[in-house]
Amino acid sequence: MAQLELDAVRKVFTDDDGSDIVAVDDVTVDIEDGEFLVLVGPSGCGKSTTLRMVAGLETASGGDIRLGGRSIVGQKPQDRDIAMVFQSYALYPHMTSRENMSFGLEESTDMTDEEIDERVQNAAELLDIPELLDRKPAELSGGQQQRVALGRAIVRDPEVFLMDEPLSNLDAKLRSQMRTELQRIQEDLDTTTVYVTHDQTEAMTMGDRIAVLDGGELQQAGTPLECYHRPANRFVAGFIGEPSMNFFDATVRGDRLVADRFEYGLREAAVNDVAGAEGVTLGIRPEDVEVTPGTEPADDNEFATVVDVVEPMGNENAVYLGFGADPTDPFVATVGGMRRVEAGQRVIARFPPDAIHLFDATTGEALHSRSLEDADPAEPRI
Amino acid sequence: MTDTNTTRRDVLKGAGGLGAAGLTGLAGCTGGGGGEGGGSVEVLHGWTGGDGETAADALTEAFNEEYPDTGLDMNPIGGGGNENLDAVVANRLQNDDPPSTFANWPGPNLARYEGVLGDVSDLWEEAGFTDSHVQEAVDLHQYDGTFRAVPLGSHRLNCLFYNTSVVEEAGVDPDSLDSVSALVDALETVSTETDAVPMTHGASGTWTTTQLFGVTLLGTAGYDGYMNFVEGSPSRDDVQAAFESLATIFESYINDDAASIGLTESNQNIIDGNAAFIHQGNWAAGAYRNAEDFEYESDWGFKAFPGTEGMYTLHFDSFLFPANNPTPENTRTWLEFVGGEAAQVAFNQYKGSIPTRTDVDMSEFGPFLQETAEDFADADRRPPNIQHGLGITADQRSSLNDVISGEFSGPYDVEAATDGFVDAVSS
Amino acid sequence: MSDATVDDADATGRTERLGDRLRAELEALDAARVGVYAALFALTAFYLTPIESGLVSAFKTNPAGISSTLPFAPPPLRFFTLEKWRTAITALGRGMVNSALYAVPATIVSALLGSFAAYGLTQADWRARYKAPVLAMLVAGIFIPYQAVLVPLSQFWGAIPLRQLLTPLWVLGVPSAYTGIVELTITHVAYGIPICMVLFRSYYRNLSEEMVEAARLDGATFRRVYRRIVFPVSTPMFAVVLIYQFTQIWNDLLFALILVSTESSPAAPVVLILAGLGESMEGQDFALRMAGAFVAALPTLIVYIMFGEEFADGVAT
Amino acid sequence: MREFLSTARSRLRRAAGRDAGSDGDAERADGDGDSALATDGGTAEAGADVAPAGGTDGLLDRLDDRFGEDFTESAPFWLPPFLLVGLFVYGAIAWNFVISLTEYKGFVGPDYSDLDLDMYVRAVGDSAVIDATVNTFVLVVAFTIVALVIGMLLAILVDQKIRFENTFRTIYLLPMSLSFVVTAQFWLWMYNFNNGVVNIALGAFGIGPVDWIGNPQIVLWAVVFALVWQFSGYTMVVYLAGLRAIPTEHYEAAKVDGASTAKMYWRVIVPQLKGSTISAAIVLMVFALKAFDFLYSLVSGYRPPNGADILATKMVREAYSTNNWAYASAIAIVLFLMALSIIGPYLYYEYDKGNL
Repeated sequence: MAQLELDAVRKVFTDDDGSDIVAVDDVTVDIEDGEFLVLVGPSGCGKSTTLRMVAGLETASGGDIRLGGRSIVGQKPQDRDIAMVFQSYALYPHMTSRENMSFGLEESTDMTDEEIDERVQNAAELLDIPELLDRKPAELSGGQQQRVALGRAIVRDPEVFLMDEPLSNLDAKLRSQMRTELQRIQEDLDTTTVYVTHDQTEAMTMGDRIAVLDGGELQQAGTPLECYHRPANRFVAGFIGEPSMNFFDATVRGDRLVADRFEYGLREAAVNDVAGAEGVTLGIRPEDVEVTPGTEPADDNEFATVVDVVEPMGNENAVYLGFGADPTDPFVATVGGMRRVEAGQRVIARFPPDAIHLFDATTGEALHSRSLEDADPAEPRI
Repeated sequence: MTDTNTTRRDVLKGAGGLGAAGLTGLAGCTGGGGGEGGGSVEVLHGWTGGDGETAADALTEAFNEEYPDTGLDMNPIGGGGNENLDAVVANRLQNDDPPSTFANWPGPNLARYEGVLGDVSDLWEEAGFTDSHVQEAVDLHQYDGTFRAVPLGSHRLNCLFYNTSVVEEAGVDPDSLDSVSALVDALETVSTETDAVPMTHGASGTWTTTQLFGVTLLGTAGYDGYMNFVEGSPSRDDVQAAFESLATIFESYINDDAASIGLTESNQNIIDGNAAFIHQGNWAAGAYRNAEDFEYESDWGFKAFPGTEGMYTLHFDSFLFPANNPTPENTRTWLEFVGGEAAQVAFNQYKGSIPTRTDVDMSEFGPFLQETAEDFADADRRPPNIQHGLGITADQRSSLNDVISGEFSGPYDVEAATDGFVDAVSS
Repeated sequence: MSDATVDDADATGRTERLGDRLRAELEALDAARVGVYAALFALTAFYLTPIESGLVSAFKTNPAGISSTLPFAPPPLRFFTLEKWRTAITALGRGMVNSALYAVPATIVSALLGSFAAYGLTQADWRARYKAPVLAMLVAGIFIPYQAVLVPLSQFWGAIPLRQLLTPLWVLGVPSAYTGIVELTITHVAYGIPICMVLFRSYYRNLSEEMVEAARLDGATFRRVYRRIVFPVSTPMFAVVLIYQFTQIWNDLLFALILVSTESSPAAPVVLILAGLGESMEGQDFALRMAGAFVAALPTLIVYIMFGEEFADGVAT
Repeated sequence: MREFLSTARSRLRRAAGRDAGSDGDAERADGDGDSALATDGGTAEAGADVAPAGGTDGLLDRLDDRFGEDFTESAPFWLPPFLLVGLFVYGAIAWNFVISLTEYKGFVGPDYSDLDLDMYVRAVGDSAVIDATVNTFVLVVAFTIVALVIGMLLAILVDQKIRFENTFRTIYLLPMSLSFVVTAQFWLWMYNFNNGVVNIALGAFGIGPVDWIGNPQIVLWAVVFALVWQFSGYTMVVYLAGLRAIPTEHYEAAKVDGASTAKMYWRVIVPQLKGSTISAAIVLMVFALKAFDFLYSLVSGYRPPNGADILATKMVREAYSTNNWAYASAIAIVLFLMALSIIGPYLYYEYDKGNL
């Protein structure tokens, strides 16, 4: 097992017309031995390219990639001792599952047939697919193919697992099942893993750490809760969490924030954090917005709003609220699924001062994050 | 270059010898090696069907009888007139893999083989061919002053054949036709008096038309005008007059399907009584001989093409001698045989041609060929033909055929064809 | 007993359903439909007439049967003969063997090399600006008229001491004219590569890129990936290419004409013999020509009828 | 579950020839074990580390640096076929061009010391070459257009959800499997003056008989017709693939918009077949340039029927019938340039679409 270090990795594609497109820009992440790192970001953010550079399927245009302290840039993929699970599984259609799983060992080691067989058998048992070993991929369901693909990576016992959206072709139920299983297997095998996804649920639930990419640049690398509660910037804050964090542009006037539709009173800690900043963005997660029936705001953290739309989601309701009577530009709050809220209803929305985030309006950088009285962000407990 | 050639030939010879030793009877490698320059004589020729094949067989038989110890590998290459034969010869000459000898025409035609033909002057000398053959043969088998080939036989080209009953029905006396215009009048008579085609023509290849032009020019312009054309200083008026006569004949007196049939089908019209006249070389008579109930004089007749009486348009079938010969000695044996009486009698009586020797007893030949031989001996003039190599070079012949194809295959553009012909032969 | 009743009921049910379907279909046949089918049948007649006319003519005597019956009418008994087929098979038989001698190896080798080239030019990662000209030259190779290379080709084969190199064959008793077959094989391989390459390329471009990447990550070298993944996976395309290429090589006349020259050669391929068949001093024998045409076309017709789909795939690409 | 997994892992490790130890031990053991496992990788790594100066490895690396990662590794695949094609096709064309500059004729090898454009001058002044060029052009253009039109109509007809579609398609494509030589035999008989199907069919309408092969004004069109018979099935297959690629929604949308069937095809469907048309046209033109086989077989000889001489036949005749090699080479170059004027733009079009 080994530590994987990405050091200022860059990838520049040259377009047809000769102009350069920077796909990955100065990404630096250290992935500890045995760590499960999730690379997450919107499509086109460079996460797959980063992964492929680690695999050796793309050549890095700059920076260094080190595996166990040794640079692997310039090595051919087959020489890197890395296994990868692809989105399409990329199983060899003409081979049985057993042959698919043996292939890598046959090609990259000089193990005897018996040794290979034993390894394949063990991996198949680990994945609970021994009875599928003599079938060809076309005879397998999507979930079964996924397991074979995984088995193909596992038998190699590589330094690093790379997984490129491996669950995206599964239906929702299978996906959550495989999520858990993958996590368990990784935990048990204790192999350094880089996992690419655009699905933030996967990112939040699976990774020891997540690295959020946008526009080819690393936005933040940290534990899922760190990224959730202490987003490094407005992008991360908006990207992590569903529904997304609500943002309001405002200016700082002493201890008050003045926005288009409202004014908000800041606590002292927050005032200190925004000192010097003029324009800020106020962020608040929908689940932190407290909604109570009524029409009269009690203080400058409360606002009179009208319910625009209610999206019932079972366990909770997403409630779209408009300031005053104006239904344009609503913001979202989530309330318990059993609570009865109706469109047109007048409610009081409260932004608890310890739950707000403040970002620099121009750079997007986080100035102030919510306080976590009951949790140490460095040691998240779920 | 010569070195590698020799090597390759030697290897082949060796292979041939081995083949002969171990696996006699397999094509290409057979024959008994006969000492120096030995090995079978490989003879390429184009007589693959009909009387040609019979004649070639007779020739082979005669050779084996006379030279039982010399291997003979007759390699007939049929199809497309002599086109395929020529192509094979060309291919092998170009690859420096010449056969022992091959059938072709002498005269200016030899020019196309410049640089690859060997010298057989000594053979002509030793065998006394210069004395025993007609002077034209002696002249035309030389190129650059040395002998390159030996003649086997001669066809006559200025022939007009007719179906006796058709011309009788039309009331035409062929023997009275002594000019091309008289012929045209006779065709008109046939056309009005009978249902038959006045003159049958098979023009699917251009060569029949070029050949017909040759005799027409000879008939209209006479020997001198014809020779001027052949020798590179044609009179435009002569050429034009010949084309005008041809155009008249083609436009009014030939069969409807002339353009899509060949000589064979065309000749069949004479045998079937569907046509009155045909112009061809005397090989056409071979088909009459083979036809049932179709006898010379009673059913079909012959006369010299109108206007060419007293002349014999000359043609030779000869064997050429390639340099770098794989079997030089045996090839000489073959050529000496070819120019001899036995070969010429054996071959020509079946082929429908006559010997080129002047000393051959014609008693074994049929009446028509005996007559031809007499005409040959008595001829005032023996002009060389233009379509079969003796008068002009292969290049010129090809140009003439291009012109026929482009300008004179219906509609008949006399002006353009005249210009084309004059250009093609003018030196 | 009861079973039988059930069966009967089933049978009647089926007939009724069939009847219903027929009725429904007839009702659906409006004027436009009738027009479509009329056109389709007229075209069928157009495409089949030359073949049909050739087939019936091949059973007629020549010239009597050929000239006195309608060309598309079957031969009446007195003009019926199998002689032309016998003659054609005798004449073309050795040609069939000769054609197969070069068509089969040339097909296989050109397909393999085409597949190699396509793999090296699609799945390999090297700079497009260097790859494009290589590709363009290979693709353009499909469209070069053979005439543009004939003279040098004759020169080339004339200069190569191939006959010398093949001496062991001649010693074994193979006629030395078979040099031409070897020349034809190599020539057809070279000129077949471009089209095979293009056919395979379109297939390889649609291969899952991830599958090849997976194999490389599994430690397989570029060569091993071909051997173990790409080659086995392209079996369906090999069927298409082999069928197409075999038809092309079997049917080509020009190279055979130039390299073997004559139907009289012991090594003459079938097309060469056919081109001169039925034309002789005795006149054109159309019955023989037609019989010969069918004999010569037999292998490609069999391939076509058996693998029509693959053939269509090959030409459509 | 956890227990099971850890035993599984232990088993895995044992299979790899390692002792199951504590986690820490296992980790340390990993380093050795892995390098033992990935023998190939290890060697290559070492090679890369040492970076040998000058050796073949260095050269190959430099080549890869210049041309791209897999350049040398993929070379064994594409290079031999490329060299073969390069030699036989492009080498031959270049050689052909050089020969066309000589005076080479007959059987004494070409003299490469005296190169000029004489043969081209001669070709320009040769009315037979000019006729052949015109005929080639007419043949290529007429054949291509007619075959495209017929093929498209066939495709549209076959695409009408007809019954026995496969049978019809098979019949229409059948002639394509025949060789030019065979087709020529069939059509020689079809066009026979006295007893050919064509003249008998026309005779039923009181037309003819027409001398299809013999009449120089008609023969080229007769040849075009026969070639269309042979290859329109091919066009059909290409168009059918094109039609099938058009989503049904387009037909339905046009129908909903109230277009008649004819209008729908003309305005909506046919314009979408541009790609099919281009690729089919290119292939048809190439077939037309290969019509040599057909013309040769019609007459069993180098000189095609009067009025049907094309550059392809003229070239072969000049070379193999009269042995005017240099002149034939010059004609071949003219033919090659004609082909190039077709394929050049096509290749650019393909390149532009990113297909090269």
